[in-house]
Amino acid sequence: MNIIFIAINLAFALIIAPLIDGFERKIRARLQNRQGPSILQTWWDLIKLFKRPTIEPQDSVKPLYKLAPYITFTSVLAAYLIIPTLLPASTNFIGDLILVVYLLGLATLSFVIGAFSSGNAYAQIGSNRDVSLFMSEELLLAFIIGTIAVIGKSLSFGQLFPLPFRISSVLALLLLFLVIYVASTRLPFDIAEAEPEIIEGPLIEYSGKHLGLLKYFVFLKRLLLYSLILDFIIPIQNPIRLICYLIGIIILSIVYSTLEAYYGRFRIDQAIRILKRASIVALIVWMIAVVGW
Amino acid sequence: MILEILKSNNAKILRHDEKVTVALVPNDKLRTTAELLFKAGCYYATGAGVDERLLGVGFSMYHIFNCEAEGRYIIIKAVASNLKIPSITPIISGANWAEREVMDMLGIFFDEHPEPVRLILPDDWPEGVYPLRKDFRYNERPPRVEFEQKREKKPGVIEVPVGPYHPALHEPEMFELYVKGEEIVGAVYRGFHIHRGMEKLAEGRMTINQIPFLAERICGICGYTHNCAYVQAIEDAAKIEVPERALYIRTILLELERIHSHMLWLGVAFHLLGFESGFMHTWRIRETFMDLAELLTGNRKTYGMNLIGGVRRNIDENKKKGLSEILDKTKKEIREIFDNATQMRELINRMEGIGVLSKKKGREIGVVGPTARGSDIDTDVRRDHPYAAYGDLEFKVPIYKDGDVLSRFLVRYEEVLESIWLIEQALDQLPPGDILNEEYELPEHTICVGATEAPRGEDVHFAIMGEGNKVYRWHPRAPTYNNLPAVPIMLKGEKLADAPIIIASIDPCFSCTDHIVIVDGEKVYRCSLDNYLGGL
Amino acid sequence: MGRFKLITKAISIGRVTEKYPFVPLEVPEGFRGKPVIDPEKCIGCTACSNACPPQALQVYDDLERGVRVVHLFIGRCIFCARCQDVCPTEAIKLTKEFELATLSDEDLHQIVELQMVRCEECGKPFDTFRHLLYTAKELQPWEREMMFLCPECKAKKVSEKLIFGKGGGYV
Amino acid sequence: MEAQILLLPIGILIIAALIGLSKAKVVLKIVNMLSAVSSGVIIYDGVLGLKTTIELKYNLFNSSSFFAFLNYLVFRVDALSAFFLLILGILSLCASVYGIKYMERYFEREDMRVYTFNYPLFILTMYLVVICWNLLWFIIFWELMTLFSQFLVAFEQRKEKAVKAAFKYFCMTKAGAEFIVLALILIILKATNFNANYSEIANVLPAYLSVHSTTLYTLTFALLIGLGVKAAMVPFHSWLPDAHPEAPSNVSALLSGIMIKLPIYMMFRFFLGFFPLKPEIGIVIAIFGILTLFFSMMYALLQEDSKRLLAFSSIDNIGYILLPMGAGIYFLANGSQLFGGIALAAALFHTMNHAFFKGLLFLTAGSVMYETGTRDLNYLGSLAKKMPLTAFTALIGSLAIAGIPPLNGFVSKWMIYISTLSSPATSLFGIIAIFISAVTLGTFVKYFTAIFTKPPVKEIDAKEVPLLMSASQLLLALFCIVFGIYPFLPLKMISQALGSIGVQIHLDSLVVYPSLVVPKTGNYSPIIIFAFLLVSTLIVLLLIPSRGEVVPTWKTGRSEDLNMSMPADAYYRDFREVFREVYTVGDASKRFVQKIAEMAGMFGIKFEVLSYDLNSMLSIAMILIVILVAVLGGVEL
Repeated sequence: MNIIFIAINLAFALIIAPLIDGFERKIRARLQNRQGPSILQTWWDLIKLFKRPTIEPQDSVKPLYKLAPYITFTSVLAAYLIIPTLLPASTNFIGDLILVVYLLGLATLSFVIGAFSSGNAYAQIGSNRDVSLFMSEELLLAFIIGTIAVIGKSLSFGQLFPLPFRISSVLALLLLFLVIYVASTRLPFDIAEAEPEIIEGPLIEYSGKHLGLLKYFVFLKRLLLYSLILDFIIPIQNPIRLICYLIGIIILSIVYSTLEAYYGRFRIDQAIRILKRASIVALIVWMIAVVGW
Repeated sequence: MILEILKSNNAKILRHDEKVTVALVPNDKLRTTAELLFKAGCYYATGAGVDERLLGVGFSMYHIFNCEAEGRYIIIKAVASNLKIPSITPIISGANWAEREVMDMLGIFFDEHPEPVRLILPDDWPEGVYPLRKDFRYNERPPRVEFEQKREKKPGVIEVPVGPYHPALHEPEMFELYVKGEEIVGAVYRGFHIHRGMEKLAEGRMTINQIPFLAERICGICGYTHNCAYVQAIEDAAKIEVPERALYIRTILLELERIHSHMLWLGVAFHLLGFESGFMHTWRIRETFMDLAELLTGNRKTYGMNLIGGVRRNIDENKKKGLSEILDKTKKEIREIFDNATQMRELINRMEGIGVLSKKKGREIGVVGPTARGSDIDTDVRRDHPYAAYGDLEFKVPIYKDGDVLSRFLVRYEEVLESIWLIEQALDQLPPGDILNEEYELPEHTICVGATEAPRGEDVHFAIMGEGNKVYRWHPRAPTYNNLPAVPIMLKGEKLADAPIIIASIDPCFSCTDHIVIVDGEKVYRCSLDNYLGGL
Repeated sequence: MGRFKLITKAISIGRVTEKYPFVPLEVPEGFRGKPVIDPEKCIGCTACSNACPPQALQVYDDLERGVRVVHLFIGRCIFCARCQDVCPTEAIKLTKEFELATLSDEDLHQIVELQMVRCEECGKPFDTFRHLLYTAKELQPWEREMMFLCPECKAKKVSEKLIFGKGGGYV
Repeated sequence: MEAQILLLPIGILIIAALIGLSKAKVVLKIVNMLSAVSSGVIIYDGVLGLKTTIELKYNLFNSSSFFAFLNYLVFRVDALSAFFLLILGILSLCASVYGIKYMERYFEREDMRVYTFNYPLFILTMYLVVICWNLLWFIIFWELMTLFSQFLVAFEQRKEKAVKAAFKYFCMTKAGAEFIVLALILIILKATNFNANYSEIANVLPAYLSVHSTTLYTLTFALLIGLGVKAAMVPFHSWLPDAHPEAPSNVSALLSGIMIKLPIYMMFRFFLGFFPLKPEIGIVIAIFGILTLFFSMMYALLQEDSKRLLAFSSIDNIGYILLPMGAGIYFLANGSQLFGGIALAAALFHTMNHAFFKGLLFLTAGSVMYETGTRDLNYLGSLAKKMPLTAFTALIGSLAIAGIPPLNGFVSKWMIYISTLSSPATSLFGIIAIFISAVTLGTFVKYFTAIFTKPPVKEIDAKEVPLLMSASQLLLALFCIVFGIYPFLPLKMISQALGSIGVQIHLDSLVVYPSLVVPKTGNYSPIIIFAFLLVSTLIVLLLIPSRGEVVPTWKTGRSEDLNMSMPADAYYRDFREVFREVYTVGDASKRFVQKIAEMAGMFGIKFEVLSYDLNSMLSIAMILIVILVAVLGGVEL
């Protein structure tokens, strides 16, 4: 039963993730007085990329450079085994919150190692920024995990979903909202892939299929994080969970794309500073949770 | 005052009227003259070399100074004695590029030039072939020569190439940033990748009334002011009475062009700061101005309105009405957008205190336009050398003290509003009458100069009339030519993330700068700016 | 705060871009588009080719076929409309057409061939028929009779008349 | 009779040391091989010890002299010792095999006898420390271990840095040892009247200490410092970053991999075996653990020397071991058997894991030195093309130490988080641990990319290292992978080991095949994750195969070759800039110590001199002991 559910969830994610991006592009176009591409456009882009051949730069370390996109892609897929997206699959035998976080860590790691292997200056600078951002966002995330663990007295999703309604849990979810925003590499936090100065940073040398995989990875990651925050809110045994979930996804993507359209890009140090301040807030939230509110 | 200086250096005054002074200075006095002029507050506008052998003089160098105090241009002529002229770069570093350009193009050599290396010609250009000499035909192509690249890696830093093909610069130019982590510890500019041979073309093939259309294509954004500058130069030489109405129409179009150029830049700035929606808003408004230009001239961008002695199209009443209506509407909208946008802290943080250019440095290099006004240099050709109808219109010149990107941003924003105000005035006071005066005859061998305030700064067009309806020499100088040397100074010590906005902050217009000569192949010798950087 | 003002503004304005390639684009009166020569009106006076800055308009005589070719190459045209200004018969006009992208080079060329008049004496073609007619109006009667002579022959004839003319000729 | 097997390694190693006294070139091979063999025997002992307890008793001299309490030399291997024996065996096996080839690079430069004599003795003393069952003998072996290891640190005698580092190391650990001596004296004086046998102590001490709490705290204090110095616990760590990089790489592997784990072993013996469980002690240890891992890793981020970076990360891992140990003690003291058990299991598991991947990483760093002769991360680059095997093993090591699933590092870290985050009191520790593991990831991205992937400043000529070296690397990498995917085996050993010091972890409840499940708290199935990653990657590779042609790297249209190599000090500059407070605190403490030294200098005591002057060091230590004994005697009277 669970296996089927998980399979369905995976399929759902693989199909829907690019569509969500298309939807967000449409919304951003509306907010910028543009026609905007059709919602399917992201899918067409991906298909086109998957048709294209790939290239390998001379200075690159071939095996790492070629393998990295695949690992990145599959590691985020693995996270879908654990987080219930569409159907409430009970995953209490595969993994828990920690594992999800570390799988995303694996994704980031292989991503940057692939970029470093490409031997391009821009890629190195970009992935350097990526890791700096990852570390500082991990600090905030660690505090949130701690808070959630204190509130839910557990780390496995069976016990965590949904989070009991408390001041601390609300605050924790708000902070999680921020972390997810940062982690989903959008403006103003897409510093690693900043187009004007370092030309898509880590992605610079990737092309064709590799590029397609990495783009696909970003979309999947975003959907995963959406589902994570939604699972904390929607009760898992809720009969109308499915509807709530879909509506939640739409709302989240509207909010996020609006923010994305109307923020200027931060400099890396500004972004890290913001995350640091946020984690000080998170410390306070943790204290509140420990107090028991 | 100026005359005293010239006289004291026993210069021979060739021409002296209310706008221009031309003087022949003996080579031994050249430096002192230049120094005195610079001390007297004239900054170095540009320099042009001329092959005057057909006039029986030989090679000569013209240094053009802009004396804002007296509102006149001072042209110092120096004749090369067996191809040698003392260099004035040691005194005025602004003359560096001009002299090297002449060195490449005419083979005049400057004694004691700090870095006598190629600036414009590529490495694969043969030695001893000087394209701007009169015995070099305009459609001639010399064979390529082989050369080896001479450069060594810089240890301890990443050498980040920005350009020739880089999304942040929309034209092929080359900045080389030396980056440590995120900090830029040094920068080098290499330029002159695009060469269109306009000067040669104009001298060689075109008649005097065709050149305006060529001049308009010097720049892809602010072509019309080049057009005006050229036309004014000729009119100044031939003492042509341009009808009032024509002057007003020119003013309107010039300001229209300034608005669309600045709006374009502001949009690009937003884009470089990652604020796409701001970009969209700005360009949405800009579009209305493009339509206005189309309405008035029949073309969105290259207006093609000027002839010697006036303009080609009139502004009738309903055009006038439509114009003023649209202006009222857009003025409010511009205010709204920018007042709101400047409330967004993260944008301001990205511009405040970034890419600072001090007043002193600025003067030395001779930066012009918003770049100068952003760092507290009070210069504006429209006010200092009134042309077109600016004499009888009133406007204010925005000046900011900080010299950072933000102040340049604000200068441009205020200038947009000023320009709208100027257009409104010009429309009310638009005098009746004729728009084109075609009764004139052209003098021969008159040295003349025309200047306009382009959106990016001062355009200077230097010309010598030739026989018939041809020019003997025509040397345009785009503002970016003076502003570019400032960029590496601004870049030093900043974060890599800020590099694009800093480079863009002078509103660089590279192809305007590289108009000089027909060249095959892209490879261009590095023109290092170490002497500006005080050594990387 | 300003951010939300901008958002509301954007929403209130709505879409401004057009589905361009699928809907036609309006251009105002006096738009300077693709120039077109009216073969009926053209008299081959070469005024346009003299004025044209980029030499997009070139006029040359094909002597053995006895035609004058007015050749317009739009690939070079800068749409300055000088030709339109100088044309005495308004034969060349700038249309509103601006979508000039094409796959075949021919679409960018317009060639007008005008029959030339052969000189009665030497039989060498020297001017287009239309141009002759156009200029004929201003000619004096004594010139009319030798208007079908090429300039050289004309000069010869005049000098002959001046020297051997009976009744003092035209002096 | 199988008990005699315990003596076999001793014999072999002593022989090896004696052979090592000769100058011949071949000696090096022999010594290393002998040590390898003995390591094999040690492994065998360990396996044996896990099955049954082995014991050997010797009655050295039947006299009731002052040496009476040195009388009984008892060797005994219970499950805990066996566990550490296994680690020691595997690691020293790899190190020795590796050393056969690796040490050749020192031939003409150094006097090899320093190595060939001390190396076996170093392994021997570690072995003895683990197996001996008598506190006094333990002290003796302990000191000998320090002695031999410091000779190995000072192996390159010509390098002044090495010698200084060795002295610093020796003197600090020596001073630390005095505290252990003090603890020992207290125990045998007060509790067990001159009986230093572990079993005896284990019987008597808890009861005694639960009454005399002052002694308990004194002992805890003494042992924390004494063992902490050796384990390089912040703030007593300053010797390690100097000492470990200077030693030959296979020795550094042993130093970091196992030697600094022996204090952990003793802590387990003392705090869990001999002492009554007190929550406050646990918390104190945990706090030390947090300090250790936080500061050391933040400093590891700065390093530009590969082995120094690894040294700092060793300290960090000590923190990762101390933290769950303390937490476990806390939980047990509060009667939470489940989490206590998991935490302690995590501590032991991480001890093992760290031994493997840190040993592995030091070996890879050694291989890089062997080929290129440098440890400078600024200079190195793109060696993965030249040395694929080394690169692969280094990658595995880096992933493992960054705690990436499905490798072994993740399992122990996961257990740490599960246990610490389970209660509010310790959850802050867990939070910081999570953050630091992210920083670890950053650090090892730096380590790996700087050496193996980023383009070098100028071409480095290197080739793959000889088979023996890469073989030992591969073995360790294999352990990292296997114990990651199948952690149930080590967990079984660990549960036995803990059982031998009276801590029960209910393995059957923890291991619900194929996953580790902590009821109502957390769960992790390494096998499923690994299988999924493997299978799905293969599927994607089949669906979207990548084959492309080679093109020049894109330099925005430039043809010249630019310096595209990121200098090591450029990594994470902004991160370090924003988190500058951490470093200001660290440096402030350093400056504080220097201030003290200066003030002491006013009274004529020169610490700089002192710390390199053995006699005065020892004398001062002795004086310290006497004073402390007197004081404590007074306390108790």
